[in-house]
Amino acid sequence: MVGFSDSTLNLVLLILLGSGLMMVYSARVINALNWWTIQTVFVSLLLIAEGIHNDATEIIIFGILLLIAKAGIIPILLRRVLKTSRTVWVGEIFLKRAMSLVVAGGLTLLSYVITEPMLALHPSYRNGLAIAIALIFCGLLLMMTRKISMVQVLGVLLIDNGIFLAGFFLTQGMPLLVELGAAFDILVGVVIVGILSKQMLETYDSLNVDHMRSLKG
Amino acid sequence: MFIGVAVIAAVGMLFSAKDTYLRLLNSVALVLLTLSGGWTIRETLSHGSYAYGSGLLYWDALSALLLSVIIIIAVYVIIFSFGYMEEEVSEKKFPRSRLKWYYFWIWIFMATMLLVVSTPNLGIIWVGIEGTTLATTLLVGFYRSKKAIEAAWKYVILCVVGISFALLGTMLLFASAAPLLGQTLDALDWRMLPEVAGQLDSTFLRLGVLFAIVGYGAKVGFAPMHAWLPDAHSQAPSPVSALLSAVLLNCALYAILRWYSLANLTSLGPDFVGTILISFGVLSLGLMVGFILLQNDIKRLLAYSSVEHMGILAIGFGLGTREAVWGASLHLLLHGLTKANLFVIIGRLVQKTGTREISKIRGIFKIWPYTGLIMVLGLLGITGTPPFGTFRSEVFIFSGLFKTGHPLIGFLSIAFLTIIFAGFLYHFLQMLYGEPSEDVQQQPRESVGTLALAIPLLVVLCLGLFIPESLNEVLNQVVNVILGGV
Amino acid sequence: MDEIFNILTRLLMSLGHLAIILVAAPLLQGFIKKSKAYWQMRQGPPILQPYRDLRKLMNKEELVSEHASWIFLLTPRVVLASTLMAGLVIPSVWGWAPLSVWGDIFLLGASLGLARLFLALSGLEGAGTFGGMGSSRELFIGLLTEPALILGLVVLAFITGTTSLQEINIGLQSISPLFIPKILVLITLVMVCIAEMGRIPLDNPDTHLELTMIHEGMLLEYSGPSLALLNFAEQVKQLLLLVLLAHLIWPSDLISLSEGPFGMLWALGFVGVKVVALGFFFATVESLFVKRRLFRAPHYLATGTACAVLALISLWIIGGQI
Amino acid sequence: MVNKESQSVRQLLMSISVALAAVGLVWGTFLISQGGEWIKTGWRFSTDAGAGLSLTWKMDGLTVFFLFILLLGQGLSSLYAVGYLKEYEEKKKSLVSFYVPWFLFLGSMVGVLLADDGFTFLLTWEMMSLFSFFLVLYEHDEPQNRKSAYIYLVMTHVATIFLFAATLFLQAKTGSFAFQEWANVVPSLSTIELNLIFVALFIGLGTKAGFVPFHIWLPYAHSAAPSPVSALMSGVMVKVALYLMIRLVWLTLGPGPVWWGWLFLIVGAFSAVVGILAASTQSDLKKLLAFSTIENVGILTMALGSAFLARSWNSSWAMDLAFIAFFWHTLQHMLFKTLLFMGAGNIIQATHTRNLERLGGLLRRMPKTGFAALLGIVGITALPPLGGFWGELMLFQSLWENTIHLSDGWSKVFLPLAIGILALVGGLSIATFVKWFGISFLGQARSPAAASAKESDPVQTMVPLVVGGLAALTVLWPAMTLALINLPLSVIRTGDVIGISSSAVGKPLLMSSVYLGVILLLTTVIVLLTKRATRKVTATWNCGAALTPSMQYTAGGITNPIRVLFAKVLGSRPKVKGDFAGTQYSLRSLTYTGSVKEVTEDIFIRPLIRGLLWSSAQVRKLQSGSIHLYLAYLLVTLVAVLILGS
Repeated sequence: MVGFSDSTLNLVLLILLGSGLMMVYSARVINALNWWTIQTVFVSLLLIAEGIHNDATEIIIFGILLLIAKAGIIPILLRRVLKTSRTVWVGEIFLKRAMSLVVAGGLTLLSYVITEPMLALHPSYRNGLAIAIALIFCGLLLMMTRKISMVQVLGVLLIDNGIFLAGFFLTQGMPLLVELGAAFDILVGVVIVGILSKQMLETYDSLNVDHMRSLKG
Repeated sequence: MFIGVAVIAAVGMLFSAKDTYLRLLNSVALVLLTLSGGWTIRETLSHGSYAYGSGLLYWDALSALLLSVIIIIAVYVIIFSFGYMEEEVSEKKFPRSRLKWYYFWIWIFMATMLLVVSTPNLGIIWVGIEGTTLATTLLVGFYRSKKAIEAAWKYVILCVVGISFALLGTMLLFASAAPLLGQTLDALDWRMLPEVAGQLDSTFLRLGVLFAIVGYGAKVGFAPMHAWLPDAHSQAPSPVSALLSAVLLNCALYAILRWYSLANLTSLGPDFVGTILISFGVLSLGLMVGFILLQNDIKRLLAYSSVEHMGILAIGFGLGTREAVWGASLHLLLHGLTKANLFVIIGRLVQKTGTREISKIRGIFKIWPYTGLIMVLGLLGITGTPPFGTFRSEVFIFSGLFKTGHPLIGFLSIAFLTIIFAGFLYHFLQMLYGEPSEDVQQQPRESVGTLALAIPLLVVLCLGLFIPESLNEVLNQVVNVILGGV
Repeated sequence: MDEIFNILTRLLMSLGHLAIILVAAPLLQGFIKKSKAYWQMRQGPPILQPYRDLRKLMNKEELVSEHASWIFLLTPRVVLASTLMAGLVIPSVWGWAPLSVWGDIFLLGASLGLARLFLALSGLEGAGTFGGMGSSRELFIGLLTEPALILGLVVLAFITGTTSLQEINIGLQSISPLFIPKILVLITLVMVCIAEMGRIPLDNPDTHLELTMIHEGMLLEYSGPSLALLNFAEQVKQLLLLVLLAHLIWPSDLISLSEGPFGMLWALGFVGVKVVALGFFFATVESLFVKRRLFRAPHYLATGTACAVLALISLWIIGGQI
Repeated sequence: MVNKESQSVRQLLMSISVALAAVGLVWGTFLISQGGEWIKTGWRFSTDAGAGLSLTWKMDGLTVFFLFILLLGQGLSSLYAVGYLKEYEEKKKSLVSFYVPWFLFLGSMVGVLLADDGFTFLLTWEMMSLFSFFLVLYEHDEPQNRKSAYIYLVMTHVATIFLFAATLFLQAKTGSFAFQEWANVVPSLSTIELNLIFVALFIGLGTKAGFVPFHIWLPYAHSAAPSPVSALMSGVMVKVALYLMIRLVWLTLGPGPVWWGWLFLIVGAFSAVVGILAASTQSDLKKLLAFSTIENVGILTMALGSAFLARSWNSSWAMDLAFIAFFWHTLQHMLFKTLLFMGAGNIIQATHTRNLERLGGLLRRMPKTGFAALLGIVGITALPPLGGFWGELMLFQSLWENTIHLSDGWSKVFLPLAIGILALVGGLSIATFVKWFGISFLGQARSPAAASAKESDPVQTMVPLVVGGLAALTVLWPAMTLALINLPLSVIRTGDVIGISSSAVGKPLLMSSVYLGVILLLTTVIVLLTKRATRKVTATWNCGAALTPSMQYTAGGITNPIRVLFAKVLGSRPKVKGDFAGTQYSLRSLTYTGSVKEVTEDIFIRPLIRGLLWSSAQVRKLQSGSIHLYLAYLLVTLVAVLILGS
């Protein structure tokens, strides 16, 4: 299916995994955002390559749209929020950066273990699937161990990338309508989160989620 | 077409924030919605199913049930909104200019929900459910207070993450179905899938089902993934709380039901999803006991009660016997009506007393006897006390537990319900009687017209005394849809 | 014709029974007082003194407390009537009980209970301290006496296989006097009778000391005819209990009119002797013991109840049924 | 003062209530006099296959008997309420919240009696609890009453769990809610299942009936309700629970193991003793009556127990006796308890207090109420000549017959002990009601309120007297009462219907009229003989000192010996504190504080509630407000489901 060799594919996968891990390791929000952008670019490229390989125009178009929306609009939006909030650090909670990287590594191993039954498929698919799941785990980890709301959003986006990747390797993409809908949802989601972050900034004067603990019981 | 109505209405709302304009537009939209929806429901029920737009939109009895719940409650809640939001504006809770955004998001929210129940495609259902989350996020945070934003944030993050799992699940399903049905929408179409259900790849399918149940389950609010729910319900404007509780949760449950009836046909066997649902149900019931007993926030109380009722529904549907599913379908309708009514009446109360703390609300019967009366009705309805219809549906659901050989769980669940009843009764008695505080005593009294708000509860009451044959027929159709070939 | 004759006989004998009770009750009281005097080495009042006392009281003016209501005046009448009702289920000197039906052993205790209820109520009538004290104690002792009495009688019923006192009386004839359950039951009943008669060690009929009196406390406000009636009722009750005990200890056969006047008189005399003997026995007992304080009463009556239970157990063990 | 309109509404509505009862009674009498097989086999109306979609009803002799009790109670209480409710009108309290639940409560009780399937039963049963709850809540201005009502509803609801479980279990077994189907399937159940169902029904119904230790709610609810309601609840509602005991256990589950009978007997004895002990130490006018209800329910339960044992041992004679005792006592207790609650209602309205320590001397101010109440206490203490005694006589005899009938075994020792316990209970109840009547009606007034009490409305004094008259009538004309009892007996007995009024079984009952006649005759004769005595009214002798009201025996004092003797059972912890004013000998003042409490409440209920609240507090900690934690829950759930699911 994918129009390039296994080694190229593996390289791309490595980049994806690496960027995911770097997001976990980032100390500054802006770095994490950048890593995510890189990752998204590669994911989109993967899709476009697939489209070119299969001569499927709609997939190519979709890939380009994705590239513009996810790697273009979303980072810009988030950057603006970051700028206005003057947030720099990711704000660790529960786990420090290094420790979370170790955990993330462990989770990656775990995802390889989980996907072992998939070896029956093409090995690099298995590889891809494992990395997709690892990205999902990293996203969750990021959300659970960082205080800044923007990092949580990045976690969601990372999960989204992971799922997208999983879908890519599992099914070579969902029906277009569904994909479009999903992508649209993500985009709208980020816009809404952006609005919400702005409001958060107005009322709390920071993007620190940990301040928001008044609703309990 | 009603989706279109909703979207157009939503956009229309943005043009003016004038009270009369909004009322007029809303009313027109509601009438159109009711007409087109009613027509669709009628067509669906008389033919068993109804397709539109070359199968892109499709309804059967189950969708029709959900559709009618959405429309009935939407009409009730939105009409209530007029006065309620006006009052909020005049109390300077937010500027009038933002009123239009309120209706905009409400109608977007409506549109997404209508989409969920109008599509035969599991993928599009996912898109719709995700859409409902996004549409309501800003509604939850509408007051822009610290707490409201906190609630909105928790809501959006938890739900989006949860629903991502459902997307993964959907993909896994697609992966197992695509080889059989092709890489098209068909592979996620619940009309097509049953035909090939037996041949689906079980590894993918199993994972997919698990992810989907957990994912949508987070949105339904199964314990322990319910954490967002009380926050969101308590901070949103009361009409929105009503919609969230009475409709949105049902829509998410609807998604689970579609998966459930599909999974029953596959190699996983009919008990696979059922067992998970029952476990979630019992856990939800059990945990909510604690939250409800020691609650001091009236809207959170109702929110937790919603979790509890979702648990009951999960048990009912999960059991998979005809009676239990019949009861659960009825319960879905009745819980929606009851909860919407309660949120509306409690919303009014909170607005008038200016507090959500149960310990500060006293002597309602002395000042607002009609509100008090409706609250009593609501209390009885929501706790499944006879002669309310919820009693009937709960009996049917729990009898299923005994029938399938889980008498112990059945006993426990009834015990949980009873303790929950005790908690509810305690809180409501506190609020209804006693001496009202002084500033509340200066509030204006109310007129008999308030009683009109109790219409949904009266319906619930009537359904407790007898079930019309037509409704029974519909419910039987719903049962057939859910149980499929089982 | 026979039936009418039977009923007539029964009616006549019932009236005779009542008449004997009414006439003999003060006599027994006089005799017991005399016996006690004997043990106390005194002369004592004449045996007929109780009659004189009653006549004197009947002719006196009656004082009624300003706080009392009509129950105060009703009580003496009801108490006497219900004591007589108890008399109707107890076999007469001829062995017949006027109101004999199965289950009448329970009627005995209940009739006495009715008397107790009214007495206790009128103790509260005067609004004074002593009446209340008397009522309170009387009720306390009464509730402890009741189980012992009923259980004792029930065991007798088990021994004889019937719950009618008249039939029990007949049935006991065939039981050996040394039958252990019977002996134990008799111990119970003797103890109960002492309690019911208000005698030492539970109550002292001769005292008017505020802190110790029970029965007298309730009567404190009474005077004149009402007091006479109450005293008389107490004497009747005493006689009835002794007649009952006499029948149980030395059961006698049914005597009907056909036995002729001589036979009937003989039976009357025979029972009279038994009752006199018992009266002397109780006088002796009363002279030998001292009154106990109120909170020892439970022990005393529990002993009685325990005897009844032991009787029950021994009855079944001897019968080989457990 | 009283609004004309509301007055006519009150009279109209309560007249309707009375009229409904009267029509029901007349119609029922007519139906019964027609005779027919339906009394035995039941007369069904509106039947379906027991699917639970529609409600089904059945009427047979058993139902008719209890309907009779219900309608009689309804008629009397409604009539009484005509007068009683006037006070609320004067206080300008809306009566709407009384009328609505009143009628619904009555209706749902009729529904429970007529229910022929599990679903209808549960529905009407819950409604009965619910509407009686609203009636208890009627005087909600006092927080204490709200608490009472709350305890009541929650406890009945907890009990309903068991009923629910039993119903659903049987429904699961048979696929139907119909009682008839259940009875058919019972033989195929295993012993454990049968026993579990029995225990569930026992607890569920027993709570409503007020078995110790499930009785906690009863004294609260019965004392908080307005008096006509108390009368109905005590006289009728607890009986409805016992009716179901017969309907569901005796008739549906059929003969069970012997220990069922023992359970009834022991729990009954326990209830009777604990109930009357608690009653004897109460100083609340209505609570005392409520505890006495527990006692009487205990006695009724003992009768049921005796019947069950008799069935296990095939002693039909004892069984008949036990059931006659049961039904007779049911009727009598309804009459007397209604009467007493009406008396209490009159006192409360006249003095505005329920505290016995503040009453006294009311008989002179409220002679009619007092006379009726006197009849009531003679009846309720099971003393002849009134009806209370004759039922107990039957029970004694039944226990005795059971013992005689048995060939061997230790049961022959334990059964007679039950007789002893009943005797003890009888003695205690005399003490209790002497206190109730004596302290409130006799002696001197202990408070200004009692001193200025006025006799109640004519209706309110007339109705208790009517009740007293009816009670006397049951004894004067026992054949009629027996004919009534024959109705349920013909359903319960599987064998032939026997005309008990003519057979030897009812002989002592027929004797009751003779006894009543003779004692009345004797009393009259004595009264006539002593009529000519001269009387003078004087002060009470008090050793020469002036008599003050506080010198009287108090309510607490009169039953103090009982409290001392049974201190453990009553949880009594008296404290005497002396103030010696610094010296060793001269006592300045002495304070006595004594209280009794519900030991069962301490043992069973409180730890349960405490545990529940504690665990709730723990559960609530889950929702700590941290979104990170919530995400962790999500993850944990996902992982758990994935692991368990695959």
